[in-house]
Amino acid sequence: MFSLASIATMAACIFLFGLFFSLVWNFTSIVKGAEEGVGVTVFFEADIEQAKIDEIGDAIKARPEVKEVKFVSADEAWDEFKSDYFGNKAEGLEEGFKDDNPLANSASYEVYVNNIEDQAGLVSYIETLDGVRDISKSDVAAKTLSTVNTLIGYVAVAIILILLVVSIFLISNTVSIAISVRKSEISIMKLIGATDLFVRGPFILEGVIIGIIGAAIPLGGLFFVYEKACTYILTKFSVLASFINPVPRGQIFEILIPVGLVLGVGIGLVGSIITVRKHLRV
Amino acid sequence: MFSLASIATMAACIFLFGLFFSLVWNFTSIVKGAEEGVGVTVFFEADIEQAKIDEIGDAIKARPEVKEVKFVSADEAWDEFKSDYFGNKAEGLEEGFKDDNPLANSASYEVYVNNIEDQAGLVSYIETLDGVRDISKSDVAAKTLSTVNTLIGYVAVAIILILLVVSIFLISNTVSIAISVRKSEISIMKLIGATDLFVRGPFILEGVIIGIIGAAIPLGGLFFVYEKACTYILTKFSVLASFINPVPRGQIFEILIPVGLVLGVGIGLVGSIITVRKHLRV
Amino acid sequence: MIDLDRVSKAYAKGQPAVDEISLHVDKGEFVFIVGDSGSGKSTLIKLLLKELEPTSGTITVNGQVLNTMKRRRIPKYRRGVGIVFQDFRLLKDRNVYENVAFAQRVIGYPSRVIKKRVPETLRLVGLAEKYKSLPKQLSGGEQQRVALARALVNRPEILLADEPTGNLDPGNSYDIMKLLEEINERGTTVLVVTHNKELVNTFKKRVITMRRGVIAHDEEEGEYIEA
Amino acid sequence: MIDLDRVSKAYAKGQPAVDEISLHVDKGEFVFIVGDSGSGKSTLIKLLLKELEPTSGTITVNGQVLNTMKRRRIPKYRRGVGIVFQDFRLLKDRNVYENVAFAQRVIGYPSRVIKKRVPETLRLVGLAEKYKSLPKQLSGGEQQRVALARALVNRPEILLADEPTGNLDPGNSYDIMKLLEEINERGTTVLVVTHNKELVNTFKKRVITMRRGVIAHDEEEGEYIEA
Ligand SMILES: Nc1ncnc2c1ncn2[C@@H]1O[C@H](COP(=O)(O)OP(=O)(O)OP(=O)(O)O)[C@@H](O)[C@H]1O
Ligand SMILES: Nc1ncnc2c1ncn2[C@@H]1O[C@H](COP(=O)(O)OP(=O)(O)OP(=O)(O)O)[C@@H](O)[C@H]1O
Ligand SMILES: [Mg+2]
Ligand SMILES: [Mg+2]
Repeated sequence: MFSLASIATMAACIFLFGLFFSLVWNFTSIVKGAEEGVGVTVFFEADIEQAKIDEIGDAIKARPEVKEVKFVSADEAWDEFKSDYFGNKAEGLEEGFKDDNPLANSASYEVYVNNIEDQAGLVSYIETLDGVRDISKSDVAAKTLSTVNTLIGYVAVAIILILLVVSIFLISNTVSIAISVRKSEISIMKLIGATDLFVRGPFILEGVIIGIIGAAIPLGGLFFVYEKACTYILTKFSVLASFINPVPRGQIFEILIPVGLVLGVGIGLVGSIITVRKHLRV
Repeated sequence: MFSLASIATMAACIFLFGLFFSLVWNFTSIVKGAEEGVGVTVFFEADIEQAKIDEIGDAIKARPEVKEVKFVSADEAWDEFKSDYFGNKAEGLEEGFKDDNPLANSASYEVYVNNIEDQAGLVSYIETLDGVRDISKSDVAAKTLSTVNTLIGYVAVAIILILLVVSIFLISNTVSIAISVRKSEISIMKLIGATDLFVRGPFILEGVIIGIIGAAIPLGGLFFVYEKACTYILTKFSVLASFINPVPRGQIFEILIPVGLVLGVGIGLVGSIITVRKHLRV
Repeated sequence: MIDLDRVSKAYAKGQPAVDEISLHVDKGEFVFIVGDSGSGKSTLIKLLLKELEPTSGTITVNGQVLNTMKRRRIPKYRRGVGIVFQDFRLLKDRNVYENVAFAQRVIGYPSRVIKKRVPETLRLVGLAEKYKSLPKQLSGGEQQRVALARALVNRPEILLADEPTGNLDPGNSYDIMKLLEEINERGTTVLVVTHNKELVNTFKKRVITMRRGVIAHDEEEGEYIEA
Repeated sequence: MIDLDRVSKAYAKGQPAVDEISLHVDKGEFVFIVGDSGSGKSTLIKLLLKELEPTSGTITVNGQVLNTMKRRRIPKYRRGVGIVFQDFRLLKDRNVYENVAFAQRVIGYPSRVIKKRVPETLRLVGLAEKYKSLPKQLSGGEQQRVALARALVNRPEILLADEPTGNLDPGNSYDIMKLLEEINERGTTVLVVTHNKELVNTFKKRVITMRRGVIAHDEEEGEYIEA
């Protein structure tokens, strides 16, 4: 009865822990993805030759922090601008320009970095390159994203820590009630001549078993639900499919399962050792 | 000892509940804010008179779902475009256009709705207005945001519900251990001739007190920490100050405090009634 | 007062603990119940308190049939019965005074009465000074006397005492039995389960001897009969 | 074997439960300890088991001074002592067999020995058939006999029995006391706390009479002396 309660508490806590662990990880990965979409645009000096452009491209590609370099011709730039700015209702506007591309001089490289924090350094480097007229980067976007990223990191760590502390607190609370119920049993054993070790043994074993069962149930549950939930969200909210890319199950549970089990067993073990010790002084 | 454990469990659960309640609310409010920033742009027919433009503006403003209507002149449109698209490094580009604003024909209204879901309806209405050449709306942005909004709503409700269920489960678990420890006391009372009511009384009172204390502690704690946390985040991540606008403390706790107290007292009450009843059959 | 009609109680398959016992006790009687360990004496007492339900047979106390008594009428019935359990069953977290007072609070006596009756009764069993102690701070015999005080404090119509002197020295035992006799003389029907041969033989009351769940002997002014 | 030198035990301020007792018991002796309820008999037994620490004075058992005994040596010491508690203290969640076997497992007896010794001992106290019952399924006297079986199963050097027949009928009580005498004759030092005047007078052993924490009488082949 009391072990059951301990297992239930353990399971509930590890379930919450696992749930938020997966949520936070996915969330971080979405922000990370958004972050990678923010690049800088490199414009060239007027009347530059294609060879020179290629040379600049190669120099940029050689940098380790660069993830991707994309060449955008002047025509592409104009098309992109039109659809970005006027949606697909730009016909009226187009008449005003006809064969007169206002961005004629605006072929460019779009450069994406692996890590938004490296962007500033890369920009200073590109500025030194010959033939580069200008670099446009969305300072605000980059800075905002980098901040959001940090903030989410903080909040994530805070949530996980709070959940951890609360879980440990709740579980040891339950284990300690469960064992204090057996206080008189423990004292009888000791008075019959049992050593601390002999008394502690079964309780420790019980703690470990409670830990394993109490961790296995929620972890198993989450494991089976995770993929289902991802699929459900992606089909139900198909618009999001482009920028929500769920972290693969294997990747999350590779970490979550050992962490959960160690947590469960650790708390069960420490909880029972500490609480039994309290009652052993007979 | 056992009441203490119940209070602690109660406090821990209501703390988690309150924490996520505030987090989710703030999050929803941020998304809501972003959503409100997505508007539609209304372009006019060529050579339209200012009086006609004002008339259209009034017609749009008269709609109940409209939150804000902003007139953007052709010059403003061009300036905005430049800074949007090229950042503040647009000097080189400007030379190509000089006094030749490519958006000369593009004065417009930017219309913002209260509720992103009403946007489609509004667009159909505006299209019927005389003198409107075209309406550009960011379908993708609107749809994405609306979906994100729904998704977050779902996730928020799911999290709150899960926390609620887990809390109730954990607390009743603890209360039930605490009371079953007194099983023999209860049976003695009954054998001496105590009525169910007489036995139950003190336990119910205890349940209520556990509920009140167990709810008051975390709610009080969150109440004091909330403003501090908001200020901390806004100063530490000042870049975000523009689009993170924390929900005022009063607004959250107006709901959180009664809900928390009712939860605490309710669970304490129901928990003790149910568990005592189990042991009353003597 | 007390009527048992072919009452049996079997905890499990096989030999029942109480086996088709028929018994009549008049109002105001004093009855010793004796018998070997495990012969069903405590089971009988528990049946009379409606702590246990008989497997078969009818138990009538004070004109009320226990078998069919409504659940909500049980507390009222038990209040008219003073009981001393073989294992005392004191409330662990209340002191001596509160343990005895509890029996009165249950009935709803005003605290004025409680304040007078409880110390009075504690004095009767020789525990006036220990009123503040918790049960675990008492010796075995002291606990037993608290249990007795709790049974007596309400001046019940029926007193069921299961081995009330098992942990008491002969002097104390005699005093307690004398006390029970006095209470009996004031009108209370008393049933005492005991192993104390000397006391049974001294007091010369009705003696019911149980053996393996049945009544082997039932004698007025009887003696302790060994198996 | 057992030596007490001016041993006192006070639970609280005021009159100590055991008051400067000096006492010597030889190896192989059989001692009855009698006295009024609350006179300190159980406290004395608990001191000998090192369940309680004396407030002052020295207790020496088998050459070992209990006062200064290291914590980790206590289990070993207790294994040499068979104990029957006044309130039995059986393990609630284990059946009769396991309760008795527990005392052997503690010492690490091989299960071959346990399987032989436990039923043997249960037969000795007349509980061979009840080996599967849980304590709460036993009568008071049956529980007491389980407690006794647990104390005897290891054939201890010293047996401390606190009121081992309080819940037993005279016949059973006599048999149990006879059993203790036999065990004593095989070399075990036996201390029995009892209120059973008849048995004490029948067995004619050394009788220590306690009164309010002190030894009032200590006589070889003594009689039960009432206060
Ligand atoms: N809860 C129970 N479950 C199963 N068997 C029980 C239970 N309680 C008692 N018994 C059995 O019923 C029989 C009678 O028990 P009871 O307690 O009535 O005996 P008793 O006459 O009071 O004995 P004692 O003098 O030792 O107290 C015993 O053999 C006992 O083992
Ligand atoms: N844990 C305790 N705390 C305080 N006082 C105690 C405690 N245990 C016993 N006492 C007191 O010490 C005195 C001696 O108790 P003890 O149990 O030794 O008596 P005893 O001789 O065994 O009596 P009995 O025959 O009734 O079992 C009693 O007055 C008792 O109230
Ligand atoms: Mg009995
Ligand atoms: Mg005692």
